[in-house]
Amino acid sequence: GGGRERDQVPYIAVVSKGEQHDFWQQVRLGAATAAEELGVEMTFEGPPSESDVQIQVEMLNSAIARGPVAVALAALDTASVLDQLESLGAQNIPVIGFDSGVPEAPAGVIHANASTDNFAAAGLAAAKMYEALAAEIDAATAARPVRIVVLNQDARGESLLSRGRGFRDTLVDVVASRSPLAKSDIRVTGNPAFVDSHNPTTGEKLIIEMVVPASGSAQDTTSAAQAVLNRVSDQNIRGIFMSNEGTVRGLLSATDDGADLPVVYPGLVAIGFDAGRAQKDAVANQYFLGSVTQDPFSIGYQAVTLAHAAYKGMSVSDVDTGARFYTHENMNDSEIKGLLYD
Amino acid sequence: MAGTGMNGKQWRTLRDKGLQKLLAPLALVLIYLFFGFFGRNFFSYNTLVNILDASYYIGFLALGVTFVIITGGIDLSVGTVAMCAAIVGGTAFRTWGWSMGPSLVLIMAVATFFGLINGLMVAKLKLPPFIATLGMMMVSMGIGSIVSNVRSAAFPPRSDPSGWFRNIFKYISPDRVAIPTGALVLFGVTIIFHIILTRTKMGRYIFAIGSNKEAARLSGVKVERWEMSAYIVSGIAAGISGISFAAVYTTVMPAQGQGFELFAIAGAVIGGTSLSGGVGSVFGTLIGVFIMAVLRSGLPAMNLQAHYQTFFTGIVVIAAVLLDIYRTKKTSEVRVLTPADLYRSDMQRKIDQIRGGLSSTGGGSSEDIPAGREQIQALQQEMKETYRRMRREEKAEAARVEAEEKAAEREFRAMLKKEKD
Amino acid sequence: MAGTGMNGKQWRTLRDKGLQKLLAPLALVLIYLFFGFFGRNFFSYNTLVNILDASYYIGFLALGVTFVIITGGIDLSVGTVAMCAAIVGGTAFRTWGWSMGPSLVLIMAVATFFGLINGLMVAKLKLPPFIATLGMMMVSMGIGSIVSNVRSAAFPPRSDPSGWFRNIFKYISPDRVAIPTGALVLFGVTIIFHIILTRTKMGRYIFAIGSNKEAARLSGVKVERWEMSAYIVSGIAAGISGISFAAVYTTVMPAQGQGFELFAIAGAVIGGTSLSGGVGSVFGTLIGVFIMAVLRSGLPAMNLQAHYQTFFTGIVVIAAVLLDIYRTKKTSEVRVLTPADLYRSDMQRKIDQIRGGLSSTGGGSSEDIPAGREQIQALQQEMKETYRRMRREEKAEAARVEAEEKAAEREFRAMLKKEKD
Amino acid sequence: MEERAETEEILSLKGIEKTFTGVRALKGVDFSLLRGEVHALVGENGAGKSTLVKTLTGIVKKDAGEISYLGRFFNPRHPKYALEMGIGIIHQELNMMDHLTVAQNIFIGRESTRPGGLLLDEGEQNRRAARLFDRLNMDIDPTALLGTLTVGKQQMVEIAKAVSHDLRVLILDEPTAALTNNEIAELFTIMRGLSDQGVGMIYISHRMDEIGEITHRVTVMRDGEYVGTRVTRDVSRDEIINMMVGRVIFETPKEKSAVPDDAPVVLKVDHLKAGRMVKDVSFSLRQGEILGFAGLMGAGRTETARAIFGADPVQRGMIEIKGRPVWIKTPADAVAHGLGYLSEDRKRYGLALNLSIRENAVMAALERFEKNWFIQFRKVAAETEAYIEKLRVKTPSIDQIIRNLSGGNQQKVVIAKWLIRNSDILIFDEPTRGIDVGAKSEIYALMTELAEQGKSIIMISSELPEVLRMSDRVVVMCEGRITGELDISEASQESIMKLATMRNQE
Ligand SMILES: Nc1ncnc2c1ncn2[C@@H]1O[C@H](COP(=O)(O)OP(=O)(O)OP(=O)(O)O)[C@@H](O)[C@H]1O
Ligand SMILES: Nc1ncnc2c1ncn2[C@@H]1O[C@H](COP(=O)(O)OP(=O)(O)OP(=O)(O)O)[C@@H](O)[C@H]1O
Ligand SMILES: [Mg+2]
Ligand SMILES: [Mg+2]
Repeated sequence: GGGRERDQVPYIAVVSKGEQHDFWQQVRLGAATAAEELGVEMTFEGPPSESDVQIQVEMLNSAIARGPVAVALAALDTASVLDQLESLGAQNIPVIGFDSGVPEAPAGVIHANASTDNFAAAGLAAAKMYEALAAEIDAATAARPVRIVVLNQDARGESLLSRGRGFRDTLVDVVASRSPLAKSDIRVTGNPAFVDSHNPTTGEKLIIEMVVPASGSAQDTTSAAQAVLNRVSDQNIRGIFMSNEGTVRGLLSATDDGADLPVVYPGLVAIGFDAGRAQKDAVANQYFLGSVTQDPFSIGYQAVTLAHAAYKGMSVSDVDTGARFYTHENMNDSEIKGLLYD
Repeated sequence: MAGTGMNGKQWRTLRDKGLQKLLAPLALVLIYLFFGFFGRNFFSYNTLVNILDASYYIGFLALGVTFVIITGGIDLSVGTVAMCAAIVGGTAFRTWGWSMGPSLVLIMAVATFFGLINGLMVAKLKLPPFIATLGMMMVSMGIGSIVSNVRSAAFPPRSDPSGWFRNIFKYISPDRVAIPTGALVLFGVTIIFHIILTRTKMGRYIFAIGSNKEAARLSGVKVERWEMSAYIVSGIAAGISGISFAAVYTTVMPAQGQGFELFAIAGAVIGGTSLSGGVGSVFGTLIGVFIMAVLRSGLPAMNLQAHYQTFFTGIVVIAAVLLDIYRTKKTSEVRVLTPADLYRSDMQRKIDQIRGGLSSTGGGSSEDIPAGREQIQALQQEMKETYRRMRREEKAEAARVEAEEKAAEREFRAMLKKEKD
Repeated sequence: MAGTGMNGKQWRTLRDKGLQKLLAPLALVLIYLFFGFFGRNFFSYNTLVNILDASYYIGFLALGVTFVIITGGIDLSVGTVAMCAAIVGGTAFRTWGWSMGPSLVLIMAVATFFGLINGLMVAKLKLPPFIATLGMMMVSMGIGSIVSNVRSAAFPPRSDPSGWFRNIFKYISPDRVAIPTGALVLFGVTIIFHIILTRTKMGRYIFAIGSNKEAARLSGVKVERWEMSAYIVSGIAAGISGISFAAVYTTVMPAQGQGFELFAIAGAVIGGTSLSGGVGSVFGTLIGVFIMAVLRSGLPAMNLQAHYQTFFTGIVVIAAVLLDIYRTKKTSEVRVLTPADLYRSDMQRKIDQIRGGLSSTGGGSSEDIPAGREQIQALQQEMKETYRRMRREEKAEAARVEAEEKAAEREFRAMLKKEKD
Repeated sequence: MEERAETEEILSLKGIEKTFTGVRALKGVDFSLLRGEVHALVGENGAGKSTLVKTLTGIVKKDAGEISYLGRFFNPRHPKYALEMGIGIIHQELNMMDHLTVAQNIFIGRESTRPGGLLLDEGEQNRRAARLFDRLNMDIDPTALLGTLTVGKQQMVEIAKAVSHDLRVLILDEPTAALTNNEIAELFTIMRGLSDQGVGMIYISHRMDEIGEITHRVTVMRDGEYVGTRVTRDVSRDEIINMMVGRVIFETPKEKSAVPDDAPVVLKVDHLKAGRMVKDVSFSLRQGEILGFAGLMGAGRTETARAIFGADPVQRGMIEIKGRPVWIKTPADAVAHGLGYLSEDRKRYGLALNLSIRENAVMAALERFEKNWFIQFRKVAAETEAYIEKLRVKTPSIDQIIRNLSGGNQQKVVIAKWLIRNSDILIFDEPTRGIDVGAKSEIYALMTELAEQGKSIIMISSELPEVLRMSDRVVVMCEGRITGELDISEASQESIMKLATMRNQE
């Protein structure tokens, strides 16, 4: 057993899904702040990319071997950490999920979650997208359908899947309920991982296209974005939603940091996700209609706080860390400004 | 035929040498046209600019690594070195408050330093290049993360006063037309590297080392110094690559760059640089890089799902090198001269003589010329027919012999088999 | 001195051969102990299991790639082939409804098939291994994504009836003690591979091909077949690696596996396999893999951030190979016997004779013994002094010659310069 | 050659010592060289000749001993230093860069540059090379890639390169091994010119007649030791050989064929055509026969052998072994049909240099030692030991790495390989190239013994005395065709040369 002498400072291991994006840096900051306030020792680590499952498992393994009093985990993939979760359960070490948490974990292992509801967060963007394009969508015909593209980084990570689906489903629902178009006028196409059986796939007036770049590399996201932009006028693409920082960057580098958007593709509605300096600039300059932001600092802060509470034996429950839609108008408001990191 | 304007020998030389060199550029053009016709809006200025944009960072890496490959070495660290240097520069700019100029200089300095260390390890400590640069790949990846504290480095946008450096690689005019100035930089560097490789001592020694290191050493070439210099060039190129990456993609992430080296090496190899050293050219490398860049931008334009891209890139890499092997084999293959061939070259000589006679008489008696012309034409006609007949006969004979041999072989094998039982 | 229990020659042989081979294992033990003393909770059973767990997938790859490297080739595709095979198997299980047994067989079949294709490209089509397997890396990455439809493949958990295969690599007893059965598989495969390499025709031919392919061919060795077989072994090993990955980490992502090959190759090289072919052993490779695995588990135990790991792994890769170069240089260095040395070994022999005489008389007259002892001591004293004096003189002489030679060099250069002017 | 007037010593070596792992290559060797002298250095394979001259040029570091050059102590630490001091060497192995042009090879390290010194002046360099070739009376294109030249031409380029330096001492380590007779004559002319200019030359060769022709003095080495120095004029060939091996060797031509007239034909080649060189070759080989293949360099003998052996593709022609037509597409087929091939370039085509003697010796016959999938190591060791002893290979053990053996001993290992394979038809391509007299006569004896045992041998050789001494019958080739066949009783140097120069009339 890897139990740790209790006379030392309690140690909480935080294993995240990444480290390099500004988003994760903010999570780490929150976690570190909480750890300092609580007087615990904390380590924060995550694999270099979201496909490095084995590295995350190894990180979790060595974290457990170091004898933590509690673990906060954002699993890349729940199935791959089942053994570890079981062994944590057997040692009575509480586990807190954060960010996308540990979906479908075996009952009783995860004490609480500090996470964003990704499905709902992307839904915010879908609603805004409809509002911005309502006139055109309402007037869409089979001869000249309106097309909306969703750029989604990988078709595998659970949280990104939720965002893609959240945007897609919410848009379908909103359009079906608020516009003259019926559900049967909508068609969802593109990457098969994002086309579910319950989606309408035969409509002719509104086309929702799900696009996934070859990889998360800057070059591939950029050329995927460029390929979409090339079709804007031909296919009457009216809106683009990018579900994470990586795809936002792809679009920005294909459009000179967004400056091309109003000039070369006038009227095209772009909505992003998360923050980061380049994206904030794009929103502030109104190249983007707006973006959805989560509260990464609070995610990290809450994760460690919950972990500490669980270690102390207190009962803990899920915390929704929330998401907000920001535009150039509200991005300097005090309650949103705090959420925008770079 | 060859008669017009270009004699047979010139034509053959062109076919053997020129065409061989033209094949890669030709492939590039063909692929480009293919995507242009079948891809959606591929023939746009924007796409061209994007292809160029996408080719810079791999392009510079590939140019640099070409030097190393010609020495018979390999540099696996180029990608991570470029990204490490870029992120160090970005951190200097953003976190340490340096201004843009010095930050760019820092990028170049860091990358060159890594090149120097690679060179020292390979040339002085005699580490195998593969392993030395593999180690350096990991080291530079780690250093990038350590220096930046695992934070990504965002370079300033164009609107920022410090964003001027982006114009080096892409100038956007006030009326928003993008001018791919980076292509000029890329071509410029290619030309400089070409001159270094072909016209200077350094280049000469780099080829010599790659061809036969021991011989170079015994000839008094300071092998260590020049071998090292190739790695330094590779480092310098990685520095430029890092800057171009920052200029085009704005954000540099830590622990990035692994995998770039493979594309860089693939580019060099597609362009005809031999991994066993002693052979290569930076122009070839450039073509190789463009082929990959066109593919990578072209496949999404064909609406092919993203994952088909890697697949096709792999196929093209293999096909390119197969083609190269096939074409060198073809040109070095022995063409056996049959009596028919001898007859034809004989006749050709005769005709050439007559023609020579005609032109040497120059403005002589004007009656001779039409007569000569006729004679030539008659001879040519005769040659053609006889040659065809002879070839036909020879082919029939060859087929007959082959069939007989085959039959004999079958019989023989059957016999052997029976004996065994 | 050497006199006790082991004679000088035995000792020298051990030093020259044994120690050299022991150095890598020794390094492994030292690194392990280091982390044990300075890391947090490193000396635990759990950590050991973690290290083993983390070593399997790279381990199998490295064993397979060792075969290819010994032929003088390289296999860059092992990582993506392993992951592609695993994801195809996972898709078969999860989506096509196959049961676990056939799915595992499918994994092996797919990986072996890729190995076969690599072998065909290299051995038959004569593609350079680097480029053939680089292309195959991309192709296999693409195929994995295409077959799985870019979805990750989750293998069944332990609780599932189909989860039995996980016990092959890690058995968890009912009272939750993890038993690293995979280590047995890894050792087993290593032993089998070792036997193949050293005791069978295939292994000997693989070495022959790596040492001089043309000589092997002209000796009637079916070079193509055996070269191909090395790539097939590499494919088979990749298949086992894929299964072990699935067993340990459950989920296989599409487009994964790039970068694994570098660690596999690093492991082989740290273990003493030479990239120029003809030299290598799978046991060495195993040690190399363990060194990297210990590092990877050990650095976090020292509370070093993940990015220090890549850094240190790089340093260790370089250091290991440097050490190897240094030690082969040391052992192949010749100690020149000077007159002083000859004198000493002469005297030593004399002393040994006397001593031998003493002990052979055994319990003989007890007076002889002290006298003999004294004689020996006197001789030893004399030997020591004379040897020292001779060495001193020899050194002085050598220094004089060198000084003169240096002076002459200066003179020569001056002379040459003058001649030129 | 006539007596030298000069007696000024430019180079003297005293007590040179060098030890490699397991081999003490030089045991206190002395040597001296006079101005303008051509000094032969002879000795059996592995005597240490190459090693000695390498210590002079800084390629090998001497362990002990003194070198004095122009009256001063001299210790070259780098080949470049030696070259700058005026000591040049033509190596035994070719040491040139295949991918560079001839001119680039010659002037490597001394390139012509344009004004300013930064850029190279290729044109000027080519002109310099052309002038050099003119002066040396060589016909070589300076712009050709070196790799496309024949071995002989490459060797000439190397000679030209050495000569182009301003030298006081020139070392030639078996320069004639790959040269035609014409080229050898050219080389000797060049050497005489250098001698007149006062350049001292060390000339290493195994060809006794060359030594008599061109050298002033001879120094003999044996097993790393200095044996003695003689003035060439005053010493007989047998005496030198005696010094080298410590015994007298007689070389006389064979009188008549040892093969009975009714001996069965084991190999019949009918209208063989392959590659660029082999145009039309037909001959037959009988059991127990040694069939000499004579011809000038480039006659296509090696390519004929390679084509028969399946190493190069055949375009046309039939091969019959023991009366049966066979289809040999790869060397493996040939070996399976009982053929064995000893190539003229053993390092490139004959041996795996970094494997042991044992591994090389059994490489062609591993199947024989296989039992239940595994190789029987004891049997391998026993058999290898037996042959190593029989062929008198000088080595500490059968686990010695081939690279560390001298040329002659390496050649014996290649022979052992085919003996262990038990091949019936052996093709020996220049079996004694670069091999000393002692080892040579051992190999001759061995071939005779093999033929007596009923094996059939094709011996390709460019040395006519060797052909005349060994063959039962001689086949002569010229330009890819068989131009004649002579029974040994009617063969002579003259009759062979006549056939060897009988060009095809067209
Ligand atoms: N680098 C080396 N390492 C180990 N042994 C060597 C090395 N070079 C030469 N030897 C050994 O030193 C001895 C002398 O070799 P050397 O090449 O000088 O002989 P040689 O007289 O030139 O023979 P040959 O006529 O065959 O060229 C041989 O036994 C050889 O095996
Ligand atoms: N692969 C090749 N490509 C081009 N030329 C070749 C090749 N192989 C041989 N040659 C040339 O063909 C000619 C015939 O060579 P070959 O070795 O068959 O002659 P040979 O009679 O055996 O002479 P040698 O005494 O040199 O062995 C030579 O001039 C040789 O340089
Ligand atoms: Mg020699
Ligand atoms: Mg030959």
